[in-house]
Amino acid sequence: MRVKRLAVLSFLFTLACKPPTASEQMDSIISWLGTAGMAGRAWLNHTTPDKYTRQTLELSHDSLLEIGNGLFKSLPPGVDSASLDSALTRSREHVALMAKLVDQKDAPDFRTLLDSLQADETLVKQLADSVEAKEQ
Amino acid sequence: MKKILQLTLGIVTSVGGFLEIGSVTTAAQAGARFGYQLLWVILLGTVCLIFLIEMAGRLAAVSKHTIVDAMRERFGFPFFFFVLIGMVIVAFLVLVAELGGIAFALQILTGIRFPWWALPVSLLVWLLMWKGTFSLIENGASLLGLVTISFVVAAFKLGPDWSSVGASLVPTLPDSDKANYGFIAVSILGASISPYLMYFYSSGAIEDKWDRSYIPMNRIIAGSGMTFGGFLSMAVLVAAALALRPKGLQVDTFPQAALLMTTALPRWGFYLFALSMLFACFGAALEISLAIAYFFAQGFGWNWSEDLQPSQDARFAFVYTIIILLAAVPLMLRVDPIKVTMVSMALTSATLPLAIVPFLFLMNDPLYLGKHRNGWISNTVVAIVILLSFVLAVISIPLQIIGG
Amino acid sequence: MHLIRDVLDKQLVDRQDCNMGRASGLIVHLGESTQPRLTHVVIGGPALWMRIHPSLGKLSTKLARLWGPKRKEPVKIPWSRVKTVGKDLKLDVDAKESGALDWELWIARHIIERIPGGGSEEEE
Amino acid sequence: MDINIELLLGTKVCDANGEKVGRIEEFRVEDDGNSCRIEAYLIGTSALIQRLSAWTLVRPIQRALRSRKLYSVFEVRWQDMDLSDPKQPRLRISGKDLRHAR
Repeated sequence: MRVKRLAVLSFLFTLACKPPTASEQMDSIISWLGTAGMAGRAWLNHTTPDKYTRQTLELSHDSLLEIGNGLFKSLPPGVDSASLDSALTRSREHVALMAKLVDQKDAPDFRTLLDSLQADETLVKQLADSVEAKEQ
Repeated sequence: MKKILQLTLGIVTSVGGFLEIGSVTTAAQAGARFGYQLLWVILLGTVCLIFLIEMAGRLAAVSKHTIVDAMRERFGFPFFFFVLIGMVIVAFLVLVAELGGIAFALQILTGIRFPWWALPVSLLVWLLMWKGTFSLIENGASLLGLVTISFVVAAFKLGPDWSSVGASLVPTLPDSDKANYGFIAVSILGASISPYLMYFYSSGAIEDKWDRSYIPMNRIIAGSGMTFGGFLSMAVLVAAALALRPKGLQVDTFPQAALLMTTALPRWGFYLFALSMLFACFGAALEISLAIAYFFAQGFGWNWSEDLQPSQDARFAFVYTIIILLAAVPLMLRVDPIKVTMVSMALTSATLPLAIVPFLFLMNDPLYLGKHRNGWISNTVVAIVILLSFVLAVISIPLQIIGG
Repeated sequence: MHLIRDVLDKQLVDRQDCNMGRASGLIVHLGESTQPRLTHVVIGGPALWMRIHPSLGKLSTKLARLWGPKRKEPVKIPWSRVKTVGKDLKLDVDAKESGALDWELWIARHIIERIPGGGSEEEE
Repeated sequence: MDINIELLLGTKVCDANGEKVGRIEEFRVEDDGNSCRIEAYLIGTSALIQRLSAWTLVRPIQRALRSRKLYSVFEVRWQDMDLSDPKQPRLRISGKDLRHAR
């Protein structure tokens, strides 16, 4: 029994180390863009505290950066990586800016950034579908 | 009247044991990834738990033994010690996760990072154990835990499509991502069927001095309490499926989970989530610390009661003091509570047989239960729990590694 | 009556129904030709760890010499002091004097009572 | 000689001719107010099952598996058990003369 438990534990650790596929990485990118979007909207409606919003945006930014770095190695051929890259960098910068605007309580600029973020998100979603298609 | 009050035991057991960081995160992940599809696992877990909890209460009411008492007596010290090691390791991990849940809830409320909260939180939990009485913990936790009803409100306000909700109570397999599906299913089972619940509940029955006259009440308590908990975590899953899934959100971190109710309840959603996690995890933390201390005290035959002064049951108090303080350490070292949660939930269901097989023997022991022994229905359910949890764990965890 | 099922590992309680550990060992006197006689009930300590592995038994003896209530020989209760064998073993002894609570008292004095609000084990 | 009886649990027992009989699982005692004496040593699997008082669980399973297997149990009267070396208990009689309990 104890042996089995150790086995399970080691399994879970290898699980943590297992390199994710490109489409999985795309999913988590979308997930983090969505997080930034939702947190942003909530903040505009004055329903979440500033500190939480800023931290979450920063977290999203860092995660996007991290995943983005790994992504382009594992990207399958035939995917428009150039537009993906630009979309990612742009949205990343926007998220970082939004985090700053939260402290300045600058809602108007924040809203414009949020909208452009939304646009990038839809673009990434389309690219994600193409990645998935390529992977099959 | 006293027996009616006993309902709180059921509710605290469920709020503390059922709805805690484990079930919230697993349910939220399930909803965000697979929509309603995993609802059936929560239903299954709830049904199994109702049976197990009822048995734990019956054993205590009839034989005046807690599960641990009986296990030590029947199976002797060596076997008991083996189970002790296993249970304490898993329960400790869960305790770390719960303290992490409290700390994280405080982080999103205050903006102060969770490692800073780890020590104050564990000290507060310890203080309540040190000063509080059993009924204080019982009733306090269950009252505060009622905040978690907000999950149900949120789920309803998002207007789920009831027909598909109902349909998902029947097991189905997803077209893709099967490994992940299995892994989350295992974690949900681990989150709902946690052995420490049974130890806590049977000890609670002894602390509340149950006798045979409680057998019918015990059924009601177990049934209603666990159903309550089950509903809550189903509500979490539904809310996640409706609020997070469309945005493609995966609940990998706590701040993401915090967005669960912001769409359903714009004004209060965020704070209600934070408070719910705060209270639910707090109840769970108390319950697990008590369960661990009970396990030692009963197994070794020490004095034990949450109502005694610490010095009257020094070894009992010593155990929970050590455990609670130790649990703060990994968090201060910035270990991610969500990761701990997922690991501990999967471990719980993998080690379930260790806790439940001896329990099956005890529940059929004529010397303890006389004519109140398990019937074939209960025995079948227990057998199913053992097989299911273990098989699921052994199959899906490797699958998860290979990647389906 | 069956020794293992009905006596070993049972909860021990003293005159005031105070828990004093579990029956961790049973000592039997073997005569040359006389019938084996149950003489003592052993409480806690090495006897317990012996049952898992002899080396653990030795280890616990060593550790017990290093710290805690330094006690020479294990706590033994003569069988004649056992009043009833039921859910618990009722013993006609005083838990504190029997030595079964040495660790309880030691931890109470050295740790618990040093922490504010711990109370004192003297008060009953 | 005084011995810790619980350490005898699970030790193999050989009969007078050195043939293996089974493992010691339980001790039947008689307690007449002033002293508690060992009447018999119970050896074999069903002694274990009885010790765990698990018959109510085992019998239905056996029936379900349609197994006719009868688990061995021997009741060895105290006179017939030689514990001069607690590590290797031996019977003073041969295995054939053992009576099956129940």
